[in-house]
Formats: sequence, structure tokens, C-alpha cells
Amino acid sequence: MNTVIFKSASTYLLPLLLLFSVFILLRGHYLPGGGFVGGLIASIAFIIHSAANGLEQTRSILKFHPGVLLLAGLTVALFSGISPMFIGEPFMKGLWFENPVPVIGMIGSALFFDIGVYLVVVGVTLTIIFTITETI
Amino acid sequence: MIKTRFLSNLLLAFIWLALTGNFNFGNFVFGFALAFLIMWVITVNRRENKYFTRLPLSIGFIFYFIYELIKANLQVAYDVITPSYYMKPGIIQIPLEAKTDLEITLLANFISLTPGTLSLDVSDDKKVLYVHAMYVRDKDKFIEGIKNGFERRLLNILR
Amino acid sequence: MNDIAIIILSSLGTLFILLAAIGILRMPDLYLRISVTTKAATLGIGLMLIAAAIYFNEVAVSSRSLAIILFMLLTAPVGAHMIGRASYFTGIKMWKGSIYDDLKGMYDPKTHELSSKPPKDESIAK
Amino acid sequence: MAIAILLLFFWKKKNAQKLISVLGNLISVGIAIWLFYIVWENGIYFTQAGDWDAPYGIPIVADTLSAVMVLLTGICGLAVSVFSVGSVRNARVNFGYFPILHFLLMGLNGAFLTGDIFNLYVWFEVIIISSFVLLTIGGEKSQIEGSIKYVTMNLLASSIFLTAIAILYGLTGSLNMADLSLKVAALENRGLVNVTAFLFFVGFGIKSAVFPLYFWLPASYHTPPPAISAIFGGLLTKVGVYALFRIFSLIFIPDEFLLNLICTVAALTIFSGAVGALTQINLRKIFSYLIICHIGFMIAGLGMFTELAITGAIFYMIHDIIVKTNLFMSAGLIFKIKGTYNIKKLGGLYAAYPKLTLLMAIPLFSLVGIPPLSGFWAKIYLIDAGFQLKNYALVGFIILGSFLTLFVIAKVWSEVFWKESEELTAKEWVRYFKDLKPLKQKAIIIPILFLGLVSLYIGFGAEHIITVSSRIAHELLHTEPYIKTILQK
Amino acid sequence: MSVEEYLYLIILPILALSILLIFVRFLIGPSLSDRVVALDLLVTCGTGIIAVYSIYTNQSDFLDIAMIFALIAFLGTVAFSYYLEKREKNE
Amino acid sequence: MELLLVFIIGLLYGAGVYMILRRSLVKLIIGLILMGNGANLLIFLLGRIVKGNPPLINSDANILGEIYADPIPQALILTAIVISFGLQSFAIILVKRAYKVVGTDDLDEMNATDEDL
Amino acid sequence: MLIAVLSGFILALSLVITGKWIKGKGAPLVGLFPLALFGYFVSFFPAIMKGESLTFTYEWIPSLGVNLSFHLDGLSLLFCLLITGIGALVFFYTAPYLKEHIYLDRFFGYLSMFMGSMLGLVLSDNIITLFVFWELTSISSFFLIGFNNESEESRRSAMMALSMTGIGGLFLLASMIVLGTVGGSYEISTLLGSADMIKEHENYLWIIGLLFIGAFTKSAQFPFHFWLPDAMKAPTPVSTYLHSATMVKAGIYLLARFTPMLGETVYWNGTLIIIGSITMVYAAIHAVFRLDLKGILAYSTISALGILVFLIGLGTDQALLAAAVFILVHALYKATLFLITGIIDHETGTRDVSKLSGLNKVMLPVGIAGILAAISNAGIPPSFGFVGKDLIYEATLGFETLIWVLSGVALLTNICLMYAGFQAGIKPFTGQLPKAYEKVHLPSPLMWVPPLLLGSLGMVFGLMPFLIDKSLIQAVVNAMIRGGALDVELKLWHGFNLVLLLSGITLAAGFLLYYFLKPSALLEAKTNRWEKLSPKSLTKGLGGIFSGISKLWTGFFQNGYLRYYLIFALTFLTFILAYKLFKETELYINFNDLTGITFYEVAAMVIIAFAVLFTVLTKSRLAAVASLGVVGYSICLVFLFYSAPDLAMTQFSIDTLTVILFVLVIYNLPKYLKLSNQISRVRDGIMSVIFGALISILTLEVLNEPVLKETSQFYAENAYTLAKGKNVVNVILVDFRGTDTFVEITVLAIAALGVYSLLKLQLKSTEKE
Ligand code: NA
Ligand code: NA
Repeated sequence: MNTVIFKSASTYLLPLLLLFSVFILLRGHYLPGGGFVGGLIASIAFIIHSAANGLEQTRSILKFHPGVLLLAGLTVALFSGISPMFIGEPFMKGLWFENPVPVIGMIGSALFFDIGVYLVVVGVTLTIIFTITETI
Repeated sequence: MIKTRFLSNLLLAFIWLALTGNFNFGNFVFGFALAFLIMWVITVNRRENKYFTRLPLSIGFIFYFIYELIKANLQVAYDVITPSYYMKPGIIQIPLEAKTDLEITLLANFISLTPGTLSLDVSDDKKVLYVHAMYVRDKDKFIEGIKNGFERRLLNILR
Repeated sequence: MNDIAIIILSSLGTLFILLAAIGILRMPDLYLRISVTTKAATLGIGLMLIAAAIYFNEVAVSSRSLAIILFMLLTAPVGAHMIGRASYFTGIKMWKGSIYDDLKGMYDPKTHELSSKPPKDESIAK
Repeated sequence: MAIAILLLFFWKKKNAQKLISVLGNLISVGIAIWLFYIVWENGIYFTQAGDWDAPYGIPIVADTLSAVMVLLTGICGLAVSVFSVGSVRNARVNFGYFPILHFLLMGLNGAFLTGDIFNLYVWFEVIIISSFVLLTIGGEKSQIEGSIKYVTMNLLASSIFLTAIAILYGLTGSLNMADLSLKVAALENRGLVNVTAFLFFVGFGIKSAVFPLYFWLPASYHTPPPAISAIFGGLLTKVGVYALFRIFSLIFIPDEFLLNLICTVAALTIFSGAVGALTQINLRKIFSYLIICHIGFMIAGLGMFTELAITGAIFYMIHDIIVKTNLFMSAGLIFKIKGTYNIKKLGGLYAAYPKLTLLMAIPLFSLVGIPPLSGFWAKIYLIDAGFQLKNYALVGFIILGSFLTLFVIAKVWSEVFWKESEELTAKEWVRYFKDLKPLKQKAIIIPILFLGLVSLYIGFGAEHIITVSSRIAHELLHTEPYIKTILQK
Repeated sequence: MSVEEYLYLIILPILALSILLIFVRFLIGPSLSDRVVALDLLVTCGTGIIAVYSIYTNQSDFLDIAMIFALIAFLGTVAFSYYLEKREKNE
Repeated sequence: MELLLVFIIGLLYGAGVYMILRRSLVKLIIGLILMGNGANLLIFLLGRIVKGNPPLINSDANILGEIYADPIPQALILTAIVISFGLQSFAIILVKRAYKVVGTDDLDEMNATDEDL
Repeated sequence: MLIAVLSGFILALSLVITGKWIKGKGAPLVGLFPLALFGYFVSFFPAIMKGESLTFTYEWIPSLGVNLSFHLDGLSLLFCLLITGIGALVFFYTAPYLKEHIYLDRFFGYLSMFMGSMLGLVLSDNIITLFVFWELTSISSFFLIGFNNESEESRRSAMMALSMTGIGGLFLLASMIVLGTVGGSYEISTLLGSADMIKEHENYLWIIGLLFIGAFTKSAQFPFHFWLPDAMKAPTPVSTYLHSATMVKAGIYLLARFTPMLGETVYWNGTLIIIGSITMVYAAIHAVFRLDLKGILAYSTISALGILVFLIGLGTDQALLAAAVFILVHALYKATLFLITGIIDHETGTRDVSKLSGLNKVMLPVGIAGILAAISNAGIPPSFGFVGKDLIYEATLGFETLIWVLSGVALLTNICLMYAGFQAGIKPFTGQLPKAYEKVHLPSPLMWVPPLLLGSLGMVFGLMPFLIDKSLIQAVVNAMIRGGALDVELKLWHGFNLVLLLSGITLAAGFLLYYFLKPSALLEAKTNRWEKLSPKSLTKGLGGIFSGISKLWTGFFQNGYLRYYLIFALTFLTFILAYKLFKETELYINFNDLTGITFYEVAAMVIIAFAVLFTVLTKSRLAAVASLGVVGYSICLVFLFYSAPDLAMTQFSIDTLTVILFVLVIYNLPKYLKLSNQISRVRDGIMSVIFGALISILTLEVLNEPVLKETSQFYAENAYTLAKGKNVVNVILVDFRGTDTFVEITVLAIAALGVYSLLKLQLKSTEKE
């Protein structure tokens, strides 16, 4: 859409929303939030940006096709799921590092899993929206 | 260039701190790193902006804004709750001195946020702003009010 | 002290929201409705969030409240602008009591480009 | 699963996709055989995802039924995968055909192996969405139309399934199937239990296409490319049947009313499918209706609910999965040869392709259950069970269904293979069999041959299948070991 | 009267009333834009309810929901504006 | 309160059914969404509802307090919501494609597959 | 023995492989194979003659009690000999008959497959195995009848034959299964031991009823007989082999085989007598009025089969003996007649009996064969037919009741059959040779030797019955009699008695009929008119009605309208749900358990309710979508009120996204049309109200049940200690039930892929496949 106001607003909203989405993602294990909502917010950030500035510009910001995010997310999630199997534990067994890390708290396979979810959600939503917008 | 980027980065890191509400060094470092990452992700060549350069002006502006906000709100409230309408609405063209997108956007937003007025659109050559207003007793006076009130103050801060 | 502040802030906030609610119901045309609601509600919510910040009295909560206020200040007018503009396109009429329409005829019907000068004649006051 | 992801990495490289796909299927068949071996030798094999003890985590359970279903999925998956190499157009391959096929197979395996009712729901959704995508891939008019019906009915089924899960959770506070088994048995309000059971029946009934819930199937199965129809025809409805068997043995013991209802439904399903097949002239539609008809046989086995009947139903399911997959692939081959599915226009295949005809005769006549081909043996059990229960009407319907199947297949045979060939104008959008590269030709024929051999094995090696089926039936009716293993009590 | 009681007995009902009033506008329209504006205001009002509710139940975490509301509520507005403009353009 | 929710759930299911019986494809999808919402609320309600005690462990505690909302239904609904989002979005796209191919969203124009060739 | 049976199939397969060679020179050599088998079975003569029987068992499916067990006694030996003997001749005959045919190899393949099946059928001691072979005969006959598969008629008759024998087969299967269950075994030899028990069992009537249907369809008994004349479309060797000598006798074999087990009850005997007599008379009369040689032979075959059923129905030792002999008699003369018909057809190109005469001038040996067969058929002494006919009359006269009715029936039948036999065997060869046929010449000896041989055998056995009475027939009869030890001695001459009188009447009447009644198209047309009331048309009519019903049923349910599919499904769900709910549960509301109601909750609910209604009722798509958004957002509030912040967040974001998607997609759709009429809206409205109400009631009832929370308790206590998370919902999502989540993101990924391909993939017109 051809409006200066929206365009410049979206420029500021994008980093803000992305930041917020990561925040929501990381706190998920302790407070409401998590990969889904985080991912959704991140994708909404990009959607707003693309609505204001056109798809091409958003694309150039994103640098790669959202499908890649999707793939990366699935891989991360799968890997965090099956990694316990390499040390003889069942699928999806939670593994944790010994000590908590500041800010994020405990780092464990569950966190990676959530990151995977986050990436998948971003990838999926953007793939869908971008594809539609392109073919309109 | 590098400086402004650094500043934005810093700013985002602080927002991170505010968001998490956990003010310690580790969190700051993390926030900084995260902001760096995000900026890396989103940066395309666009004009950088200056934050906090005119802090005192900003604070003054905020108070002015709150004052306007409350004043206008009361006016509108009166109109809303009393049975008859006192308003004289219309769409007014306001010539712009603000040049950059940021300036225009901020101006338009503040106008919109003030009760009784609504920025409808900016012309494509960015020369005029179209504002819908509830109380336009005198068109020229109204335009004058906006230009001397919001626009001047805002531009003072930004330039 | 805090309690009183909370009560006052939340009451005020609620009043503004109520005002917006009545406004959106009562105002005679769309632009007026947008006008009334965007800010009254933003202000109302802002006050309430400040109340919440005071109530919890934690840095985390306060910063979050501020963040919300910031977001709203950023988004609400943009939203208002967009829907107002789109509505003007789709030809939603202004209230009959409106006295000016400087926008009339300024949009290029095809490209949606908005010019700063009228195509031929000056905009006519109603 | 891993294969699907791997395939996504090779999004652009269609040949690599084909190779990985087939290799992946080979591996999964290998795993399936290994799983079956373990289960057969040592009984129920299970692992708790996340290492959480039941009923707190999600158990992955393989009893004999699950292992067999996984094995069948592997076999059909392999066949269809190879068949796809020969028959699916590159345009589709470029848009994720193989990954989604593997997601579908993964969904099927997941559904067969899960021991958690909600997890089952989730797997079902994987199946729905991937089948939905496969159904629409290419987006032709008929595909779209078919898939709308398909997806609406299936989503309705999901809603009902979810509703039933909600009620079940409300009643028991549990989702683990083994745990549910104990908790449901302990519930005092039997009326509610029966109502819930009925909801499950409807939910799975839609998926397994029973009367009067089947309508989506004949509307959609004939629309996608043949490889896709093959996997649908063979496996998709059977997941519903599998779920019915699982739920109605492990969690609910159907009450008298429900059993009667199931029997009635089975009879009408057989009837509807059979008469439907009778009226059609599109080869794949005929097969679609026959799916419904034969689902009726399996449901009849459930409705009779004796060990004998269930043995028969399981045997029939094993046979049907292989044969239906093969039939739809054969239909695809016929299409590749002649460029139409219309049996009025088809003809002369016997004269022109005698060896292929012989090949395709295997699934056709196996389906009919010409003894001693695979479809035959199960009927002995079903009819026997029907007589023992004095459910003569049901036996009558089974016989009617078998007869009409015979009639329909004979008609197909006579129209497609015997009738004099009619000169058809070549369609430019069909890549005819004779124009294919030899490798692709082989890729189409070999899976048909492979499944043909499997179905011959089922028929002539019926002893093995019966042993397996009756063990499954026994396990289904005696769930204590299952529950004990899972709950480790 | 404690803060909680005050919020519970006075503020929440008033907010609920407001939300109903706004909803009436949503129902009567008449134009899509009116509905969109009403929808936007509904969400804003919802944000207020969340804020008050979080005080009332002493769950500061609910404010996060308010945050999400505030952030993406306007997306709906954007989408509808987008729609209105596109439709206009196409006709 | 449960009574109200019960009513709402019934309403959502009923409205869902009504909508999926319409001729418009868009309505059909809306109907499915309504029904999905109903199912989610049903799970929620039947997991029993609790006011103001989300299943969050206090920062200074290791287990949930005495009263807490049942987290399982919430997890289930979350999963269900996301899944239905996936399906819905695909279905919505299908509307688009259908319109492109068939030229309408009227379901009665989409019967060819049930007719004979 | 197994090899003997399976060899047919092996040969069939090998023929497919060596097809080319067979089509060339090798054709006659194939006949050596059945000949060898014939020799093999002949070698059992001595043993059988001693009253022994041989059993061979190979385990097949032990858990089902299905074994490849073979039992060779007199009855099976007789059939084996017929199968292999006539088989060998038919094989030889076929080689020149179908010499030019490109698919001769296939024909031999089917034929040997059929032979194998038939052998299996008569040798099986296991009733399931018996059924297996039974079905195989049906299938191979399907292929044989439809051999000329490019002719539509031939395809239709193949279908008809398969349908009849197929459905009969299924009933037979049912019968066998019940029998097996009742008798506790599938082995005939074992079942024989529990014959009394079976006869007293409540399922006895089912057993024999279903068995009869199987046998009658296969052996073309009234009213299932009509497929047989149609099946004559098959090449003559097929008609000869299947439809006279072997396959149609499978039903007879079955009845004979089960007589000692199931017979001697009024149901058994009564049914068989009635059906047998109707068939024999009905078909015999039909045979009289046929013009087509094959038609004549078909009806006379049916009639003969009727006689056999009738005889088995009589069930006396005398009758069974008659049956045993008549099987052989009939096989010999009927096969001969068919073979010569084939020769005539092959050489002259017509089978219209009114056009054929004087052919003995050009093909004498064939004529001789025909006349021999006709004599045997007529029962003129000293043919074997005479022996047979005598035995039949003896049987009817020796029966306990209704002697004259039974004898009269037999007499009438025999008269007609004699006429028919003369028409087929004598008429074409006597009289004036039409000019058109003067150039007709004798075909290859491979074609005329077989009928001549068979015809002569009819004489040989008549003159020298001792050749077979002790060695074969006695064993056959004893196999049919429970614990039978009958001493059989066949004689041509019994002295003057009532039997001879009846024979005499038969002959006299037959000659008179032949003399006066000339075949004519007019008469045939007249008989054809009866056909409208015949079982054939009735069945066709029924078939028509059935296919009409099929079309109606399918058209009604599969009507193309998705909403009707949904209505069917929902009606089913609703009605049964309602029934179950009201019948088995009771509704009460437990107000104590309810949480309090507050104004803000009511407001949220009111909004949901109205938004839902608005969504349903609005005429604008966009308004509906917006309203859907309101529903979602309000549900969000509900989640919030009841302690589900995660849900509220997710619901909110997803709702927004859904709205965006909708908006993006539907902006270019045309306006909503008012598509449904008032009636359907009211109907759907009622339906949805009922459905919604039912769900509500169900929900209320579940709410009344006590709460069990074992699992959530575990999560509450261990989320942090074991899974290190404090947001229990999230812990469940990523840990306790992580698999769900994992699958769920897969769903999302697939959806995205799907969207991508659905929108991006535009198949070129050349890729639509
Ligand atoms: Na303003
Ligand atoms: Na205003």
C-alpha cells in the first residue's frame, strides 16, 4: 500500500516485533509464550512489513526463501528429538545442560525443540502469505 | 553510519532489557547480541535515524502532547455524551514543512492521536497532509494551529 | 496511596474507553467514529496499564506496560489512518454536517496517487 | 520422516528425489520387517517418547496389528514410490510430491504405532493434510472439486473425533489408550460411555468410508494421479478401520446396540459400495466403490466381534491393502496405455498386451477372491462367524457383496481387456506408456508385479497370514497383556 | 473496598458494558469500515480488560497477552484496509 | 458459568453445522472453523475450568499450587488450534484456486466428479 | 496325485510360455498330456474294483483345517476318467478345429487349467479345497466361454455363466463353511462319520439349501438353467467338454458326493425330485423346438442333468445306480453330438437343423458317430443308453410313492430327448444333401475320430456292460450309498416287464414325433414367446430392476452435492446420538459445581453468541470474516478468564492470521449470492439447532461426572523437577507430549508446501496427467 505513514511505521515495527517474538520464544518454558506464539509474532512482523513495502523488499530483508526457515526448523526440531537416541535414550527424551545460562535459564533439548517450532512457524506462515501475495 | 547503527543497536538492547525486566550485564550482552542479529537481518540501505539527540525537547513535546490530548478529549467527550452535536467536521489540506518520512509519520501520528483530528493521508509528493477534523470553525486558524503547534515542535526535536 | 492512584487511573481509563464506546455508537459518520475512538481508547488503555504497573510495582511489569503503551501509540494512529484512507477510497460519505472536503477529487482513480494540488479547480468548501 | 526432510533439501533436484525416495522406502520396509520380527518373537514392543512413563508420556507401541500395518504401509509405500518414479510428472515432483508422499507414509505409520488417543488425532491430521495436498497437487478442476468433498468430510470427522476425545478426557482425565482402557471400564455412567463410543464410531466411520458416511470417497479418489490414488485406495481408509478396531477393542467394548449398528452399517456399506461399483464406467470410480464395499466386510468383522470374525476382518484388511493399491496402480497403467479410464472406451488390452494383462489379472481376481487367491480366505472366517452368530442377513450381504464384486470385475475384464480395441484419439497431455523410457516403463510394471507377488503369497501362503491374523484377533480381544506392558503394572 | 473489589465490581462491568456497546456498532455497521473500526476498538477494549483482569487476579503474566493484543490488533485493520483498497482498484 | 459455556459450545457446533450446509465454499470453511472453535472450547470446558490460576509454577516454587487450571486441555487445544490453522489456511487457499479454476465459490458448480464421465 | 491335479495348472502356465510353438506344429501333441493322465487314472482300476479307496493328504492351511487332501473312490474315478478321457479327445479335436486361431495357445492353457480344476474338484476330500477348485472351474469356464472375446455376445454369455456359477459358488461356500462348523471338520471322510448329527443340527436346512443353490446353478437346474444355452457361444470344444461332459456335472457330482452324508431326508430328496423333474421336463420340451443344433444339445443337456438330479433325489439304490450309469451314458453320447455339431458348423458354417440334411454323403464317419450317439441317446437296444434308460424306469417304478407320476415325467422327458437326439445326430446326415454343401469334405481325422470313438463306446458298453459294471459302476454307486456294498451287474436284457414296456412306449412315441414334427422357425419363435415368462427373462428383469435400484441408490446418495453428503452423515450422527442420549442417560444440572457468573463473562458470551449469529446470517463475506474474528477474540477472552494465557495468545495470533488470509483470498471473489432457498435454510436450521442442543446436553452430562486428574497432577508436580520448566503448558508441549508438537509442526510444514504447490504449480496443458 502506498502510504508513507504506514511504510515508515512498519520500518520501526519490524525490529520491535522481531525482538518481541524472540523474547516470547525464550520465556516460553517459564511463562506464557513459546515457539508458536513467538513464531507467529515474527511472521506477523514480516507480513506488516511486506504489506507496507511490497513483497520484494521484505524478501530482500529476509535474504532467503521462507521455505529454508521451514526446513531449518524441522531439522532442528527433529535433531533435538532424535539426539537422545544417539546416546541410547528414547525419542524426545529431555536432555539438559548442567548449569542454567543467564536470561534463558536452563538450556536443553526442549529449548532447541522450541526454536525449531519457532522457525517452522515463521517459515510456514511466510511461505503461505508470500505465495498468496505473489499470485494475487 | 557506523555510529548511528551502533546507537540503534544499543537502543534495541535496552528495549530488550526493559522487556525482560532483568537488568544485569549478562542480559545486556545477550540483548545486544540479539539486537545485532536482528539488525543484520533487517538492514537494507535506508536512512538512519537519530534517537535521543534532543532529549529535553522531546520531554517538552511529550508534555505538550499530553496537554493537547486531555484538552481535546474533554472537548470530544462533551460532544459525545451530550445529545446534540457541536462539531463542524471536515477534511483539511495542510501544507507540510516536514520532509523526511519519519517527520511526516510522527507528525501524522500525533495528529491522529489527538482527539478530534485524524490524519487521512499524505499526498504522494509529500507536500500536503490531509486531516479530518471535528472542529473546524476556521480553516486557516486550524491549519495555523497544527503548523505552529505539533509541526514546529516536532521539527525542532528532529532537526 | 498506590491503591488510590490505581483506582483513579483505572477509573479514568475506563471512562475514556466508555467514552470511545459511546462515541463509536453515536457518531454520525465513519471518520468521526475513527476520530473519537482511536485516541480515547489509546489514552484509556494507557492509563490502565500505568495502573497495572503501579499495582505490581515491579520493573519487569512496568517496562512491559510501557512497551504496550509504546506499541499502541505506534500502531493505533497508523491503523486509523489506513482504514480512514481506504474508506475514503471506497466512497464512504461524510456526515451531512461536514463543512470541508479538501480531499475531494485529489485521488487519481486509477493509480490511487494522491496529489497535493487539485487537478483543475480549487477544492470547494461545502 | 527423516526421509521427507531429506527430500526437502533436494527440492530442486528431481532425480535425486526419486532415488532418495525409493531408497528411503527400502529402508522403511527393512525397519518394518525388523519391527515385525521383534514383535512376533517377543510380543509387544514399545518405547515411551521422552522417557516418560505411561500414562504421562506418549507411548509408541507396536503390537502385532500395528507391526503388520506398518509392514503393509512399507510395502505399499515402496511400490507406490517406485511407481511414482515412472508415472508422476516432473512438474509435480518439482513441487514437493515425494516429500509429501513420505509425510503421508509417516502419518500412517505414526497412526498405527501411537498408544495415545490424542496423538492418534494428530497423526490423523498429518494424514489428512498430506493427502489433501497430494489430492490437490496440480490443482485441476476435478481434483479441486474432489478434494473439497474429501476434506470437508474428513475435517468433520476430525471435529467429531476431537469432540469424542474431549468427552473422554472429561470423563477420565487421561489420554493414554491403555490407561483409558482401565479407566473407561471403571466408569459408572455406561450411557455416556456408549455415547462416546458412538461418537468415535462416527468419527472413524467417516474416515473409513462406511455407510452413510462414505460419500467423499467416490467423489475424490479417482481425481489425482494414479500413484496417489493407489496409496489412498490401499491405505487411507484402512487407517480408519484400524482405528475402529483399536478403539473398540482396547478402550470400549461395544454394547449390544452399537454392535447391531455396526453390523447394519456394514451391510449397507457393502450394499452401497457394490451397487455403486455396478453403475460406474470410470475404472477408478469402480475401484473406489469397491473400496467401500470391502470396507463393509471389515466392519462386518468388527460388528460380529468374535475372534473368528475379527481374524477374518484382519485377514481381509491385509489382503485389501495390497490388492487395492495394486489395482489403482494397474488402473494407472491402463490409463498410460490407452489414455482414458472410461471402460466404455477401453478395450483390446488383452490382445495388445497379453503379458501385462496377465499381470493385472492377479490383483483383479485376487480382489474377487477367486480361490485360492488372497481375497478368498478371509470370507471363510466372516461367513463362518456370521452363521455362528445366526446373523444370516449379514452373511447374505457378504455374499451379495462378493458376488457383485465378481460381477463388476468380470465386467471390467470383459470391457477393458476383452472387448475389441477402439481407436482413441491421442491426448497430447498424456504421456503414453509406449513413449516412456524403458526405465520408466519398468518403474511402472515392477511395483505391480511386486504387489501381485505379495498378494499371491497372501493367497497361497494363507496359512501364515491366518496365523498372524488370528494372533491379532486374539490380542485385540485380550488386551490385558497390552495394558500391562504399557502401564508396566 | 479494596482495589481488587473496586476493579471487580466497578471497572470490569463498565468495560464489559463498553465492549457491548462497541459490539453493537459492529453489528449495525453499516459499512465494512465501520465494522473494522469497531473490531479494532473491541480489541483495544479487550486489552484494557486484560490489564484490569491481571491486576484483579494478581497475574502479571496476563499483561503479555495484552502486549500481543496491542501489537497485532492493528494487523486486522491493515488487512481490511488492504482489501478495501485492492477491491476498489480492481473494480 | 459452565452453563453459559455449554450454551456457547452448542451454538458454535450448531452454527458450524449450519454453515457447512451452505452452498458457498467460503461459508463452508467458516463453518468448519466455527466447529473447530466449538471443539476447542469443549475440550477446555470438559477439562474443567478454573478462574485466575494459570498453570504456571511460581518463580519461588517447584510445583503448582493447590488450585490450578488443568494444563493438559490447554496443551491439547494449543496443538489443535495450530493444526487447524494449517488446515484452514490450506483450505482457504483452495477457495482461491477453486475460484480460479471453476470461476465461483458456489459448491453446486463443483459436482463434476460425481457425475459419470 | 497332487501332481496329477496341479499338472493342469503347470501345463497352463507352460503353454503361455511356449505359446508360439503350440500355435505351430505342436498343437496335437498337447492332447497327449490328458491322455497320459487318463492312463494314470486307469491304473487305479484294480484297486477301486477291490472296493478300496485311496487318500492323499498334503497340509496347506492347517490352522483353518484346509488341506489338499485327495480321495479317490469310484465316484471320483468315474469323473476323473471322463475328465481326462474326453479331455484328451477334446484336445486332439481342438488342434485342427482352432488351427487358424492366433490364440490357440491360450485356449489350450485355459483348457488345461480347467481340466486341472475339475480333477481337483472331484478328487478333493476337503470341502474348502473342493470349493476352491469349484470356483476355478467357474473362472476357467469364464475364460473359455469368452474366448472369442471380441464378440460382444460371447462376452455377455461369459458374464452370464460366471454370474450364475459365481453366485452359486458363493452359496456353496457358505454351505461348506456351515457344514464344516457343524461337523467340526472340513474333511468329507470325517464328516461322513457325523452324518446323523449334521442332519439333526439346526443348521441342516441352511447347509442343504445353500448347497442346492450351488449345485443347481452349476448344473443348470431350473430356474438357474438359462446360462447354459447362452454359454453355447463358446467354441464347440468348450461346449463339449464343459457343458456336456464335465463342468455341468460338477453339481451332480456334488449332490452325489453328499448324498451319503446329507441325503435320506425329506428335504433333500423332496427338493431334488421336484427340481429335477421340473428341469428335465421343461428343458426336454424346449429342446424339441430348437433349431440351432447347439441349442438343442444345450436344452437336452439341461434335461439330462435334470434326470440326474431327479435320480439322486429318488435316492434309492436303484436310482443311484441309474444315475451312475446315466452319467456315463450321457457323457458319451452328448460329447459325441457336440463334437459332430462342431464339425458340421466348422464345415458348413451353419447349425440350423432345418437347413441341414444328407451330410453323410460327404462325411460318413461323422454321420456314423452321430447315428450311434442318437441311438444311445434314444435308448435303442443294444446301446448303453438302453441300459441307462431301463435303469431309470426301474428306479421310478421301484420308488415308494407317486410311481406313475414319476414314471410319467421320466417318460415324457425321454421321448422329447429322443427326438432332440435324432434331430442332432440323425437329421443332418439323412435325406437330401443341399447343393450348397456338396463341396463340404471330411475334416482332419483328429476331428472325426474322437466322436466316432465316443459314439462307438456307447455301443460297446451296451453290448458288453460287464466291462465296467463291477470295475467301475459298482464302486461309483457304493460311493453314493452310505456304507454301500451294492453288488452291481448290468444287463442289456431283463426280460419282458413294465420297464420294457415303458422303453417301448418311449421309442414308439419318439419315432412318431420325429416323423411328424419337423423343425421350423415358426415353432421356435412360438416357444421363444414363452421365454418372456421364463426364468431367464425373470432374472433379466430382476437384474434390470436391481441395476435400476443400484442407479437410484447410488444416484440418491452420491448426488454430487456436498451438503447432502453432510446432511446424510449428520442426520445419522444426530439421530443416533439423540436416541442414545435420551435412552441411556439422564440429564440434571448440578448447580453446586458451577463457578459463579460475572457480568464481564456474560458480556463475552453475549458477544460470542451474537457474533456467531452475525457470522451465520450476514450477507457479506467480509463481514462474516470480521465477525469470525470477533468470535475468535472473544474466545480468547474466555481462555484468559479461565487461566489459559498461552491459549489466549495463540488463539489471538492465529485468529488474526486467519482473518488476513481470508481477506487476501476473498477480495476478488464475486458477491455472495443468495444461494439457498427458504426451505433448505429452515431444514438446515432445525438440524443445526438439534445438533447444537445435543452437544450441549452431552457436555452437561459429562460435566456432572466426577473429575479424574491423575495425569495433570503428575505434570503439576514434576514439570519443574523433572522437565525444568515452569510454564506447565509449555512443558507439556515441548516435553511430556513433545511428539504431538513435533507432528503438529509437520502438519504446518505440509500445509505450507501444499499452499506453495497449489498456487505455484500451474500444469502446462501437456502435463495434466
Ligand atoms: Na487527532
Ligand atoms: Na477525535
